[in-house]
Amino acid sequence: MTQLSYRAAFALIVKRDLRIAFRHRDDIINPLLFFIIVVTLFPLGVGPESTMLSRIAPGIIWVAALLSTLLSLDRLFKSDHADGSLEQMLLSPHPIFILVLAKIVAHWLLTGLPLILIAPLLAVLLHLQESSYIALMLTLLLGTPILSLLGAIGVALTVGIKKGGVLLSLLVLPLYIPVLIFATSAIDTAGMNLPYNGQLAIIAAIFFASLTLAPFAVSAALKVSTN
Amino acid sequence: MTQLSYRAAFALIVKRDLRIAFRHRDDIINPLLFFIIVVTLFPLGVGPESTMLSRIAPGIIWVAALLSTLLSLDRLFKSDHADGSLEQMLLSPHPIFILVLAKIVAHWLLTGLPLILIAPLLAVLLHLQESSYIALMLTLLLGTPILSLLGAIGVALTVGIKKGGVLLSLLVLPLYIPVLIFATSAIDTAGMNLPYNGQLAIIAAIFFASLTLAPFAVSAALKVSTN
Amino acid sequence: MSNLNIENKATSTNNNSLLSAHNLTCIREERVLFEDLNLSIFPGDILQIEGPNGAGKTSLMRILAGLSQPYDGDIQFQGKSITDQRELFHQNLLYLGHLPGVKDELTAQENLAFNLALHGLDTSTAESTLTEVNLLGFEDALASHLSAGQHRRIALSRLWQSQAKIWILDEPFTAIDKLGVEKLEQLFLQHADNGGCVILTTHQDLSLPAERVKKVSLAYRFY
Amino acid sequence: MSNLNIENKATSTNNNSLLSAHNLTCIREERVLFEDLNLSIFPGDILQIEGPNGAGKTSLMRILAGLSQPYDGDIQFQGKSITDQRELFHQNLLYLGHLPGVKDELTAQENLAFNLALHGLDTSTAESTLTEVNLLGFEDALASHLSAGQHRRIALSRLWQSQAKIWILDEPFTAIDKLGVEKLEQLFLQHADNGGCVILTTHQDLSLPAERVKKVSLAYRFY
Amino acid sequence: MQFDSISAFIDMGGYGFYVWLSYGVSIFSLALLIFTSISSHKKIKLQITQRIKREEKLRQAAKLQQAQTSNDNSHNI
Amino acid sequence: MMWKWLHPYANPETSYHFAGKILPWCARLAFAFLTIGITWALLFAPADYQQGDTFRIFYIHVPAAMLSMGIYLGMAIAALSGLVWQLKLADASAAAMAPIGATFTFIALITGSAWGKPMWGTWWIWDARLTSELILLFLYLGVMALHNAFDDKALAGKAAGILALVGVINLPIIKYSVEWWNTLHQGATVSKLGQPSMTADMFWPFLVCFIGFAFLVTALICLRFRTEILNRNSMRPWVRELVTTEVKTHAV
Ligand code: HEM
Ligand SMILES: Nc1ncnc2c1ncn2[C@@H]1O[C@H](COP(=O)(O)OP(=O)(O)OP(=O)(O)O)[C@@H](O)[C@H]1O
Ligand SMILES: Nc1ncnc2c1ncn2[C@@H]1O[C@H](COP(=O)(O)OP(=O)(O)OP(=O)(O)O)[C@@H](O)[C@H]1O
Ligand SMILES: [Mg+2]
Ligand SMILES: [Mg+2]
Repeated sequence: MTQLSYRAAFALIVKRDLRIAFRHRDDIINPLLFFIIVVTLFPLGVGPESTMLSRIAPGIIWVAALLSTLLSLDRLFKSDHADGSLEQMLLSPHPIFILVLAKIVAHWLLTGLPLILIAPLLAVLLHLQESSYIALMLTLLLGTPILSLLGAIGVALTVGIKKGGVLLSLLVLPLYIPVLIFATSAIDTAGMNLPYNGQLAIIAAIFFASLTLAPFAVSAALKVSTN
Repeated sequence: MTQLSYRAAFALIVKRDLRIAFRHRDDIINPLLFFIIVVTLFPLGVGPESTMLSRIAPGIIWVAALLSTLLSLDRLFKSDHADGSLEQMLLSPHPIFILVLAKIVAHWLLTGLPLILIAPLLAVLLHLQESSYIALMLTLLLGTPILSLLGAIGVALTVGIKKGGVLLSLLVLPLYIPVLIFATSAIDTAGMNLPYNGQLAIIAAIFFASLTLAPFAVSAALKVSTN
Repeated sequence: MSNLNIENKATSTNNNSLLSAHNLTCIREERVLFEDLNLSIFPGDILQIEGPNGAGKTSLMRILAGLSQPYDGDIQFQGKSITDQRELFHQNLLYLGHLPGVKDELTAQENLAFNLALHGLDTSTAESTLTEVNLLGFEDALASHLSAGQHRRIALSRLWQSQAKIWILDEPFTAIDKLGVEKLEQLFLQHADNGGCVILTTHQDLSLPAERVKKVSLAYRFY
Repeated sequence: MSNLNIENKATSTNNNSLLSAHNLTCIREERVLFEDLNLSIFPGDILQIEGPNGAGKTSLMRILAGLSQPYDGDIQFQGKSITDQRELFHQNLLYLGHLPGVKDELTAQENLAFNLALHGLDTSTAESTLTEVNLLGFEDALASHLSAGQHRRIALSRLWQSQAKIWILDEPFTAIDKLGVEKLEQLFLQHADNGGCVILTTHQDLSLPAERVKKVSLAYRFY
Repeated sequence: MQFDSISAFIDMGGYGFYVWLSYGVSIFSLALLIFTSISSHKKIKLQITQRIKREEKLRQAAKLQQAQTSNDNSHNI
Repeated sequence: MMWKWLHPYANPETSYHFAGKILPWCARLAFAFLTIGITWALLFAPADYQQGDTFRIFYIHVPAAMLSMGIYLGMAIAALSGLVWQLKLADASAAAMAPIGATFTFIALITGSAWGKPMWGTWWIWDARLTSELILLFLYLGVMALHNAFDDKALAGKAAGILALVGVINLPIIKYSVEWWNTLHQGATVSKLGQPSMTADMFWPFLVCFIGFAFLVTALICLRFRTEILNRNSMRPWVRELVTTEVKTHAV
């Protein structure tokens, strides 16, 4: 029996998760469509004036991104738990945090990345200021991985609980608040043509902190949930 | 064997669903908390100025209500399908639309009603105009049952599909748009101290239409989904 | 039809059959599971549907219960198509599938009582019925806290109270221990003797007298 | 300890045991399922854990596999606690529980290949292995389109390729037809003969030679 | 003493509603917390006594059952 | 070292009885301090020269706000020791603290907005301190919901402990972010109501109230801690004995 290297085990799991998602292609398209629909609900709800829309555009886009990530979090561990594959992965001869990190990366590739690609389009719909576009993209690029990482902790904690759906949001959304605040503040600042490196640096710091800490929290949580 | 009357069968199912929800009391509290948290995300995203918040308050409250109903829809048939109880109910000697209506009523009691009760508090947080409060309550009272009724159709269609989570939102959110538009327009109109009977009448019409038609659509959809 | 071996074939004019299937065809994923299947079940019958994994036993049972539509063919209850008399048929039917239909959030007793009430039966005997399936002491335990076999026992407990004539049971012995299997077999016999009928699948051997058990075997068809 | 009947008790100094449990206690919902259980499994053993529904078989197996923590006690693999050598232990362990761990979205072959790759095994033989479990012709069928038994066969197919010494199988015969059960039993025997060990639960009788099968019976404890 | 009369005390210099709302809500929620804490303490004790009683019942039932099965076995043998 | 000191109290039975012993004393002290403090605050403390009698809200609001944060810190420390040193009792005390902390957060929020309406003319503004207090309430509710969601209390303790720790890392970030976010959009609201220089006749009733609330919190923690211990050890002989003897003495 040859022992798989960490890299190979990581790649194996990422590939598997991507394949499962591509099998039901809806899985990738749907969070994206949810994102789009939520964003379009706002002009319908608050009225179509473009100055106001452009004022609230960063907030709306980011809130929609939070919610759409939240809804897609279930995919991370829930179905693997329901059919017993999670158990099998925990029993595999690899450090758990490798598996966890691989699943989080796959999740981000499937939900965070498409979101970033579609965001400029929605920014147009909401009349976002032109100077804010780059800030929007940068905050999304740094921020959405944080959403996947922190979300994974929530899912891991609730995976053994039936109907954890809304409980999950209760656990995860408060953790997302700093990202929301710094990201929208960066976009607003960019809209005023001011430098927003400060906010970006903080988001980057949060990103690295959660990248190093979240996998361990998730591993611990998974062990508890599957006990 | 005595045949249960329609009333008794209806009451039996409503009682069962309420009992299941009360067993995990969180099931009632959590959608409510989700509603509150989503509403608080917006000020964090768009900034704290009270004039702007009060402008967009009706839209935010209604969008949050849509989303929180949406997340709780899973409870309607999904878990019953997963453990086989839905099958057993379809095999019971009662007209299916009675069972369906009972489940929808229970769902509204558990999610729509608490939402209406907490809404004034959130309106305070968002500085909603004082003259809009009654309109907010009336639109919620007429509108949330529509959300449960239309949502049930979506759930029934997706109940057999694994991971229908986001697909469900795609099916259901477009159906919710008319309610959103007329409700926010009613609240806005009330904020300008103008009469808003027109919008209310339309919402009431939608309510009665969906009350009579949705149970049949749901019954048909369930039969297809469990085939 | 080469692979079908139906021992109690009946003409469709035979009206004292409880349940009969006429020219059933089932196609799944472009594979024909069975074709032109005819089948009649009479009061007192215990019918075991046999066949290897994937032969189509579950598919057949679901069609018989009216849960799935066959590709072709028709199911009759007491000589009339079940689609024309859904409620009457369901009053006379008890179906248990691979999924037990037990709610994890309710206690054993509440689960049973709900099932009984849904079929208009007396719920006051729920507690004593649970004793029959060896769940004494677990009446108030949430179903989610029970073991695999205890979970299924909750679903099976309905059988002791059922007034339905037709029982359709898909692998009822899954996860049930030996004593439990024995008790269930006795119950089937008793039900048949009282004029009911039982249709079941199982991969275990039944210990019932061979002359009481009729068999239909579905062979595995490769095309 | 009154209700435990352990035939191959071993002192904890005996180090050639593959897997041993020391003073295990398991408490679920305030009910003591077993207490101070000691157990050693040696290469060549086939150990059947018996007991009625709810006795605690699944709980014991999960503790042995390291999936649950016991209330008290300790599990050792080759004389060292499994928590200190998790990865080595998992290289030597194959556990199949009530849930088969088969992804509905993947085909039979992809499922098997992933499982093999995860344990560092050669995936090129996946197709021929599926033939062993009678899934010839279903390699490319999505698992969701298979019957209950075929679904479980995908999970079981790993056994044919496994290089793990310790097999822990919780009701492996669920939904498997008779021919399949026979084949599995032969495989267990072969695995034991090659120096492995098998721990399993089942409510069916094994048709293996009685002298080869060791038994532990868990009685049902009421308090 | 800062207040001349009871009505002045209740009026709180025109801010009565806010002050009493604060004190009222605080006292109410603390009372609720104390009440639920005490009642859940009592409830858990009650549950344990009930469980002890039920176990006693089960133990007797088990004994009965054992007696019966041993009878059956002796018949078989 | 800490081990040695902790050892006798790491036994559930000892801690149960220890908590039972200090509970009545804390309760009595809390009652005494609170009656004196609240009477003092309502009747004898002077009205603020600017804020008038609304200042009497101060005597509840500030202790509640301080305790809401202090309890969260205590809960996080307990959760950490529960996770790292596998102290089952630490989990139990963390579980005991969550609802108490949530109640005090709620009180701080309500009294704060009841103070805000006359002072700022609005029940709520999205000010840094207010917002972070609201998020603190969400964190508490999340921990409580997680505790309730698990049937097995030992597992619940671990899961909620992980969440409490993640929350405590998050809390300073939230506070900081909210402050920044607020100042970017508008001037700091809080500085406008900068703390009035407190005179002695305002400070002493405040201190008495604060000590009273602190004792009340201790008493409540003891009470809930005992419940949690019973809940986690209900199959232990000592619990059975304790409960049956108590029932007998009640019957007599
Ligand atoms: C919902 C509204 C409010 C909330 C959530 C809130 C929350 C808080 C918090 C978290 C603290 C911090 C305690 C500490 O640093 O240890 C605090 C302290 C304080 N609050 Fe409020 N507050 C609110 C409204 C008000 C209002 C309207 C006033 C007065 C006009 C006020 C006056 C004070 C004072 C004087 C302190 C003590 C400051 C110190 O010593 O650091 N608060 N409040
Ligand atoms: N998730 C759970 N929470 C609480 N208690 C549980 C849980 N699962 C099982 N139990 C308890 O543990 C006991 C033993 O369960 P276990 O699953 O180990 O039984 P088993 O011997 O495998 O039975 P079966 O033959 O039915 O599979 C059950 O009677 C039940 O009371
Ligand atoms: N949901 C489905 N979608 C498509 N095909 C299916 C589905 N379920 C079953 N099939 C196909 O139908 C065949 C028969 O399935 P069925 O469940 O009826 O078998 P079975 O006889 O009950 O087997 P088992 O003994 O394993 O339960 C399977 O081989 C499979 O190919
Ligand atoms: Mg089947
Ligand atoms: Mg089991």
